[in-house]
Amino acid sequence: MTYEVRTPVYEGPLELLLQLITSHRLDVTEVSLSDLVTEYLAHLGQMREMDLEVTSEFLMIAATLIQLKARRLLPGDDTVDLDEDLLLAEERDRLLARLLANLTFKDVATVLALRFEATEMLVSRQVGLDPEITPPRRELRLGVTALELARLADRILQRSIAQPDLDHLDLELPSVSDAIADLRRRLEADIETDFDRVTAHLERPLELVAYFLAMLELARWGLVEARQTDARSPIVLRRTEAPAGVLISEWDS
Amino acid sequence: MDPIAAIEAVLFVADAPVSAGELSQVLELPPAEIATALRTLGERLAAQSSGLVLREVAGGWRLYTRPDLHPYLERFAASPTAARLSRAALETLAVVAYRQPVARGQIAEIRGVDSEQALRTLEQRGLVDVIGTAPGSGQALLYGTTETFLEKAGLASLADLPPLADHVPPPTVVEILERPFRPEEPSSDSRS
Amino acid sequence: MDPIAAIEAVLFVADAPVSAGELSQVLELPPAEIATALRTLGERLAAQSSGLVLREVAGGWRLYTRPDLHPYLERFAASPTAARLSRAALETLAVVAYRQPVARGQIAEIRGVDSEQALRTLEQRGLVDVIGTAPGSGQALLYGTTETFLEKAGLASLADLPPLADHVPPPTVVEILERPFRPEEPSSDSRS
Repeated sequence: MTYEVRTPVYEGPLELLLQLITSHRLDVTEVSLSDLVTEYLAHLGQMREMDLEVTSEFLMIAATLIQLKARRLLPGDDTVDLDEDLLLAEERDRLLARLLANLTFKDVATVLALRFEATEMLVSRQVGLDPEITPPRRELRLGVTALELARLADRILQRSIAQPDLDHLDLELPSVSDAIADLRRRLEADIETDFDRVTAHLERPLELVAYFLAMLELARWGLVEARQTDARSPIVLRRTEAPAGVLISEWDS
Repeated sequence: MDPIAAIEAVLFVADAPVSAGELSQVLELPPAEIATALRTLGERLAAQSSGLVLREVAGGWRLYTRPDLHPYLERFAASPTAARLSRAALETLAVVAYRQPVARGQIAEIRGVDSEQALRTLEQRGLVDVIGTAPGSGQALLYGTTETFLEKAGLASLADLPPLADHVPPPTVVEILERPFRPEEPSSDSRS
Repeated sequence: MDPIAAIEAVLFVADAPVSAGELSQVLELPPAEIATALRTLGERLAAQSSGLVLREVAGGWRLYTRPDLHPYLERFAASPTAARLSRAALETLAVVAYRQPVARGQIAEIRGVDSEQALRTLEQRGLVDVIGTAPGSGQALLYGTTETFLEKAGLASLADLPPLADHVPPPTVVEILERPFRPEEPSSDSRS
């Protein structure tokens, strides 16, 4: 088990607090609350400079820390409002409890990660029934009502909208993956051809770009040899022996 | 390395017959050794009366279930686990139902994950089908729902699908997306 | 009928773990016989160094390829390579697994950071799902883990999650965390 908090980027206010406390511990210095408060505020200021979003939670934790610090600077108990004192103690306990919960889940997350890694090596079968077996279709159940399906569609579409995309701009970008597939099909038919011939059917310049990228990709994989005697002559494409194994293109989404 | 176990594993995950040549490449073993291992695997499965058989079919080798066990498999096909649609399949079905005709790429984009397997399942079950191809160079296949889907969902027609809430991006997003295209006018033009 | 072969055939075609109860119904055999057959099948696969292993996950049984053969499958075209989850996603997943049903706000409270993006990733991967809404006016969505989560984590059920108590920081760490907050002077009263 490791409780070191190593992130140099402050993912959250709790993370920062944890980091400050544990890094002090590594220095083998006694951590004093006032050091902690000073550093916390310093980081808060730094983050504001970095124009990161300073959330209310950062401020709340800072406020709690300052209150705790102020409380200690006061001479004696009798001058302190007991209710306020109690509230402050509660706030401190809550903060500590959150820090502990945070560390607990961080630790158990590493166990889950290990479990996931272990099962990654186990591959199950996704093929389904043998071709000659036909399940009786009447037994097919949807498992959901039309209304539930609508709610599901609602959620998926909301989810996809949450990340802004450019779909509604209707750019209709041609797919390089598709162009790769098409080029391979054509080269399957003709062992040698040229780029102009395989792109003769294209209308838009963008499509031509997609095919050009596709050609480069195929050449990179060693599936195609592309040659050109000079800049004006046609690009001759020649199919080569396909290497074995899976080809993963960066154009595949 | 145990070539017999490795071949068994490869054939287990394969969704089509695998040629001896391909096995030879994947396992980096000479064809003769592959041939021997294939024979041994077939004999071993038969000897211990496994539920699987190894068969050479057009184009290569494939594991199948033993024919005499097919009645159980047909019964299994109708049982809850086999008949139930996975979450991924249901999500894909929902997207196809409401966005048809829709290409595989668009479904993946909306769901945020590849949806090929889910689409294949839905196609096998007769809930979705290819209903056309997209115009343009890609010729992407376009999917839509089938009559079986309508029947199983208890709908008379697609027009009876429950309406969705209007999914428009919030104004802030629209504003950000429009910004670069907006003519820079000093006067406060108040579009959208 | 040979129950072991029949179970092997059913598990071969199943695309999700199959419960013992379902096997019992499909094969029309009492649960005790199914349990014995499952045990024998698992032992037999191990004994003859088959390329397959039998595992109990997510409330059912499923065949997998042997972990040490994974490199060959990776070389084989049909190998699915899973993308790793980010640390943020893993932490969010841990909170959902142990605190389900849990609202997004509660997750953020524990993690100290908003977890919307992480939740969306987990939802897309089919590891968590909305399993209800919180009572009250807010109607916050409540998240829980899925069967896919159990399978990917290699767990038979949620009860098999490692006890959270084992991961609570040890007293030394608790002491470190507490130290800065402790009153410094022994004279001041020690409420807390």
